Amino acid sequence: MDKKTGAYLCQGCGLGDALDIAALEKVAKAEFKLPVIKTHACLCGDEGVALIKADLEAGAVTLPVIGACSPRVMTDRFQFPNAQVLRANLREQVIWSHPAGDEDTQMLAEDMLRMAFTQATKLNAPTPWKEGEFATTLLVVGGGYAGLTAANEAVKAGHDVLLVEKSAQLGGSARGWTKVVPSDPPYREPQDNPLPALVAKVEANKAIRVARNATVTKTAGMPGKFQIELSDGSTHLVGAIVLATGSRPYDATKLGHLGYGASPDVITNVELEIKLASGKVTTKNGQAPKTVAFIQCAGSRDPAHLPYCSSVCCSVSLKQAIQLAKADPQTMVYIVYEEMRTPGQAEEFYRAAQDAGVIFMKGKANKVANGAGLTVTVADELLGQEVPLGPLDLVVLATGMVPNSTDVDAPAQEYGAELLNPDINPYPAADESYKPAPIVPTGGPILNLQYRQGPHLPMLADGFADSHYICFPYETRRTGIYACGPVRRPMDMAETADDARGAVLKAIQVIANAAEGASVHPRVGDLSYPKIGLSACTKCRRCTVECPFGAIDETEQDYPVVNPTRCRRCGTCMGACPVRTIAFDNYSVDMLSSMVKAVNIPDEFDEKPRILVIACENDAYPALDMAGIARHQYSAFVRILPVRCLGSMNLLLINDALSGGYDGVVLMGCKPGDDYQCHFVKGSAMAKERLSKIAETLKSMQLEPERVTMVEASIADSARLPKVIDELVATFDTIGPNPFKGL
Amino acid sequence: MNPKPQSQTVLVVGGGIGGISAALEAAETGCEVVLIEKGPSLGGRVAALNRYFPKMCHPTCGLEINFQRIKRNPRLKVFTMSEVTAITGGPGNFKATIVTRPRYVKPNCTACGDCAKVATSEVADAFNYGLGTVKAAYLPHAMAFPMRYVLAPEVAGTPEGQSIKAACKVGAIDLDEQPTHFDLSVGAVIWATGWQPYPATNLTAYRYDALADVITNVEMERLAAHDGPTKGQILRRSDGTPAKKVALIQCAGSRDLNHLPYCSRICCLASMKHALYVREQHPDAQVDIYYIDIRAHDKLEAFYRKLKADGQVRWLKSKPARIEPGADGRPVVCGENTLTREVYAEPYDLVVLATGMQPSAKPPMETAMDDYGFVVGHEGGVIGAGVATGPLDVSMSVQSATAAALGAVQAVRR
Amino acid sequence: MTAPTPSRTYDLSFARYVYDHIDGGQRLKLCMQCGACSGSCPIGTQMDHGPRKLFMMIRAGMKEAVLTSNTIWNCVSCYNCVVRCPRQVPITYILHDLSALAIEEGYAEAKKADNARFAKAFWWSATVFGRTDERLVTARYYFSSGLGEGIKKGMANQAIALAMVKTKRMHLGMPHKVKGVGELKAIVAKAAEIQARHGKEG
Amino acid sequence: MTRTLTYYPGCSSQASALHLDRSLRAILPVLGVELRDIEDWNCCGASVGHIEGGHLANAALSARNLANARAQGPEDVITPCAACYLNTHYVNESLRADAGLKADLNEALGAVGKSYDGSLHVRHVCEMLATDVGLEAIKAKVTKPLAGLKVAGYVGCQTVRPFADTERGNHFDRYDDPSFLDNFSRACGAEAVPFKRKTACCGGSISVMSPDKTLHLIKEILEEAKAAGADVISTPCPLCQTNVEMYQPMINQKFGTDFAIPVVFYSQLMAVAFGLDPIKDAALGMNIIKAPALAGR
Repeated sequence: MDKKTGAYLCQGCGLGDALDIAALEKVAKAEFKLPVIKTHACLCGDEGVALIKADLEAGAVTLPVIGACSPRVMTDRFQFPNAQVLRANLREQVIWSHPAGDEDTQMLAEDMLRMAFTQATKLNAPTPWKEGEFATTLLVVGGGYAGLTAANEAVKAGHDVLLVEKSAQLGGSARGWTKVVPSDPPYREPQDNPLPALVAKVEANKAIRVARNATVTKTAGMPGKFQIELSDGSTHLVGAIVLATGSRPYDATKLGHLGYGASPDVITNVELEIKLASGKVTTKNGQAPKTVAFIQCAGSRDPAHLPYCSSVCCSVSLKQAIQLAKADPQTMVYIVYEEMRTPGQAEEFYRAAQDAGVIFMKGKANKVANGAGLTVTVADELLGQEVPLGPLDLVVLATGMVPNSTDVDAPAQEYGAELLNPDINPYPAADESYKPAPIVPTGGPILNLQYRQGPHLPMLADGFADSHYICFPYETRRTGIYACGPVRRPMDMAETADDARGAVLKAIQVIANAAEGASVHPRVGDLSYPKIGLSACTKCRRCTVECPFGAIDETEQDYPVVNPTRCRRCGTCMGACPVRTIAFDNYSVDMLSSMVKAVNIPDEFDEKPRILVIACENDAYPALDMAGIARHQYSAFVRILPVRCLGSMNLLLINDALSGGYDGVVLMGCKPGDDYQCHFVKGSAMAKERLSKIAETLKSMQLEPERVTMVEASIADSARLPKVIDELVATFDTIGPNPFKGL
Repeated sequence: MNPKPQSQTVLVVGGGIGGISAALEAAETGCEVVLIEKGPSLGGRVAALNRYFPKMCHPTCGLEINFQRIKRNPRLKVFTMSEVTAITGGPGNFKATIVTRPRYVKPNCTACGDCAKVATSEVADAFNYGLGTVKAAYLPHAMAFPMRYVLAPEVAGTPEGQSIKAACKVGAIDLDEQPTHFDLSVGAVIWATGWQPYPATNLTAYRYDALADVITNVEMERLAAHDGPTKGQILRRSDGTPAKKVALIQCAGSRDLNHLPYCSRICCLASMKHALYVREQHPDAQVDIYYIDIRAHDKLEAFYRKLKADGQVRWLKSKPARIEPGADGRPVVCGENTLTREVYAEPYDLVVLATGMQPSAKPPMETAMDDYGFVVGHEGGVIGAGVATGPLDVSMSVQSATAAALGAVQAVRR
Repeated sequence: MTAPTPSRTYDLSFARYVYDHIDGGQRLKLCMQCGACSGSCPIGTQMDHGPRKLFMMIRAGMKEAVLTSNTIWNCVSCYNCVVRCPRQVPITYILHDLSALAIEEGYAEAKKADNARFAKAFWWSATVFGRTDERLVTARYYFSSGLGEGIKKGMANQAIALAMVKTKRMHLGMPHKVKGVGELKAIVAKAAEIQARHGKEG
Repeated sequence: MTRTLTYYPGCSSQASALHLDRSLRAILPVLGVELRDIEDWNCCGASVGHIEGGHLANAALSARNLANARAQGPEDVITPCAACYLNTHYVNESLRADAGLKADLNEALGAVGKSYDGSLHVRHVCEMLATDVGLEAIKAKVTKPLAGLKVAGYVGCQTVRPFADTERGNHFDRYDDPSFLDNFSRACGAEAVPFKRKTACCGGSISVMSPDKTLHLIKEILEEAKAAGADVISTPCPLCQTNVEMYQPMINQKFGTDFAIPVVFYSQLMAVAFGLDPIKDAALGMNIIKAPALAGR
């Protein structure tokens, strides 16, 4: 059925009074010759909606273009079964931001419609990618508490599981522990280790296939179609992957300054856990220790070792101290700490340890000496003096945790651009006292991803495979692969169990969406995906390198190949392509460029400059909407073009704008670099990068570089952006009109 | 083997970041979801936050994305102004009774604002924790979802109500709206009712009610917000002058057997964020942070280091004993610095009490809870999510909510 | 028995004695050193350590320093600290009992303390007459630090004494006495004996 | 309706706080409360008894009072003195909570054939007035409203802080900002001026033994009362009344101030408001600093 675009112009919310609607109709009729053009006093009302519905059902219209309020509102009202809808934002971004009945306001409204009508001509309904079979099995890597929980929970949700454990038996770090930190009220007593029961459950479950002494040697494919090869040679097809490789204790041999190695009676909290499990804690002379000191932050929160806080050490020491104190009330147990970290209900556990008679000393343990018994020299901040604590029978170092985001036993490999975020350094340059060396994980990749962008799952600067987003903790730069447990963030067992459930949910979610050819977060349900016209492709590799999610691989002939279910539909590839040969059914450089060109450019004598604002639709665009809601006014010379992400901004768009006579181009996007806020990881960073290269082009066009600029915009800038826009308009005015006008 | 569930629908109670996340994750995994929110718009506590630690990004950014996800998802239905008054049954087969309070504004509201133009009386601005007032016909805030006005009950039956009704060109005002009840049959219930700030008035020694320049951490968020009562300027409540010497008092209620026995987890980091707000506004500003233990877990330690590098931020290991009005009316913080043994009495322009979180609602059915009122476990009952299960930061709340979504999926799928 | 004297810092024998023998001592374990007590004390500035640090010193086994500290003698019994303590430690009672312990262990500083001398005079009146005779107690206290000191103090407070007499608020002549003084003495003696017995039991 | 309660006057009632005792014995019958003194009551040990006597011997003092009170009947024991209240209440409650202590004290009492079962409830006169009698009943008895009299309600620290590890171990009014005293003033028709140092400390017995350490505390209390424009300071506590009143000349001398603020008991205010005899019943003659604003009515 051929496309029939209809124009529906609303007169409500003051649109009828502020704008010359008849003139708007004329644009639709005279310039675009639309078959159906209708106006209504309140389009979003039942009557207005019915009007559009009727035309759709009668087949008079296939694609309604609604000139009314922002596409961010009334979405439910303007939703029609299997019909796409386009919106021209005449309310928030025209009459609420510009004077009513004004010539420039009217011109803006007309251009808004021109852009929308033009977009309509380029818009095609996306056909989802659903080639071949989609797998529903989950691969869980790591047979510790996180992995076991994940496997068990996935089965409860109706999915089969392939559980891969590197060692000979299941259980991981917590195997053999008798008691763990309490997670149940009243949070005062160490609890029984839930692990044994869980291991039994998993081993008994037919839906879980366990591969012991196994590692993943190859991970190819994409969500719904991951091809897995294990070290035992077996191959498997899985839909999604949960990475639950946990953590390992920080290497205590690096803690010589705390006496490790000086005496067998200086041990780590992990070594003490083993002694506790054996039911008999003794020192080298076979006696039960009468005096024990725990040293907190052994390695953690130390720039020379681990810059971060390992989170669980305080609670673990409390648990071990309580166990020792309960075993023999005469034992003198000390915990040397700098900050006691028992967040939430765990505060009760702190009190329980105090009740048990454990003594807490705030201060740094400066050295551990081994003479007649051990002596820990503590800079006791509360007594205000240096205290020699001793003689001690046992010193326990609360060593922190290191994430198993790599396989320490595997040979190191070229990491790939995405392994670390070299641009992200959470530690302030100003702090001379605290300069941690960047953590470069040793060992090789765990999943051995057969991706153009390298074999690793990307991780943060501290080595944890965590999300960089606060509101989206399971965000990942490798679609379909979700980390959980201590490999993601230092966490205790209770939180790990919760985290494993969360990761499983995301895994079964991506499986469901992949099978539908639909995108996952943040453009959930988007059925479009990038198609590459190889005939025009120059094999420049920009798309394969710049994709924030590593969705595009390369063939032997170096042609790009898209893995659709890895794709998150940001369009960064399309923005990167120098020959605009990458396009989505409903989003392309051609479409954006045509919309840019659709705007009427008055000649220079009219003194009506035109400025193109390319705005990120996640932050800048809503901010401009809110400026309208607050009735902040700004120049009516701007023409706002929303994009999925600034990453999809192709330089050719800027060329087209300038050669088309725009006097200036402004990019509005999210904060790049440290604490980047781009929801496609590096879209705005890429845009910035590309912009740095445009000076040349401009020179060749004899244009001033100031005509193109980038503005960092957050969603909270509704008051600021109008000012910024007016300032820029003034600047462009001083530069003077674009010589290409009217050519 | 459990009996087949009678309903595949998931009910999520609470429209804050926890509830929104749980509802979306379940809906995007294929479940029919009903999301119930007590207030007029979604977003809960985070909508009223200025920025998030440690990235200092704006919560509305994530909310915008979540709202887009909701708008796109036909499986997710949202009911605002609504509360769950009763729940019976068990997993696979719950019955829930929901009451919707009148909003006096129908769904055909276009948010044009004509009603607010004619409204004459003002009511306390709930979104700004009562720091200001709004017209009796108001939009909860600029980012409100749904983007729909509310009429204050106070004016519903008055002549003013009539004139407001008359001003609405689309006839969206219904002054006769009554509370409505409806029952839902659902397969799983996710309880994500979140938290409320511990009442600072209970901390009598800190004189919150008597001293204008003693405020709470949630109020600080509004003072710093661009759309707050002071347009983002951190000003003294007493005389509207900029606050350049600020005290941030930790554990105002938390870790205190006389108030909240548990640690509220987020206050230390929220206060560091507040220190940044102040420091960004005035290069000469001085911020003092009073604490017992600084609790910056995992990578958040980096945020702590960032603040430590600022010489204008002082760290005092001390739980202030009391706050007294100074001769010049400024609040004077009194206590003992436990590291120097000095007994201090320090005057400030502004004192911010880091009041903790307490659970805001109890499920209307037999539910396993701890002594503090947090939901624990979910065998056979509602599934706790977010801060309803304990004091959590935003990331951990979403993590907990995603886990809860799996619980719901399991319940309706089996 | 007397409280053990630790040989080294953070030997817990003294702390444990305090936990077990001091009124409210068990609760002392919960102190998290927040400083709310020392900050609440009306005359905290006049204390050498203040309750918060004193409690840390107890843990550190600094018996001598604790029992010779003026902190235990300067408590005005206002309970501000107890009201504010986030761990509900009965600080006032603990300080009271520590001062009693200091006397019991015969510390010279303890004997010299105003409070101790006042208490001596007070206890004398309370047990000899069964009632507090303010005039006699004050007089005895004044002179407990020697004749000269007593006269000086007396003079300093002459005006006050006069005013009290004028308003009939100073009882002159024979002190009020309970009828059953003998019985009271017997009860108090028995109690002291029981306390001593507990001391031995440890 | 009249109720009879067991009364523990405390040692100060026979000297420094004679006027508290006298005015109470005048107003309580008017409010329908008959007092029966504890037979042959003795000193409670105040805030220093434990020092010389030791913990248990000091507690034994209260134990004897309680034993005598119980022998008289099961009625609640009320006392007007903060120290008597804290000690007697604390011993009573500790003994109820701690079987060991109960045994010890009964062993001590046993030496003279006495015993105490812990069945009594020890309360402060003010608690009884505020909760049992009630403000309405007090208002009802006012014949000479203290109109125009500005009263600073100085509660003192101990009266609202009867700590003990039992359900009764809590306070009958707010720790930091109690309201009962201002309510009493208002009930009498007087104006309760805003007064922040309601529960500030007067130095207690330290003020008696070494005023040099604590005079500044009393000064702060007086300063604020003055700033608040109070005609009189009202207090329920014998030691507070004495310290804040008798040290004013010494304070003026030391700090060059000129305080002369009358310090009276709430019971004296009530006596006047009830139209009783200012001298015989209200015992206003016993205040060192006279209160014409009160006596002149």
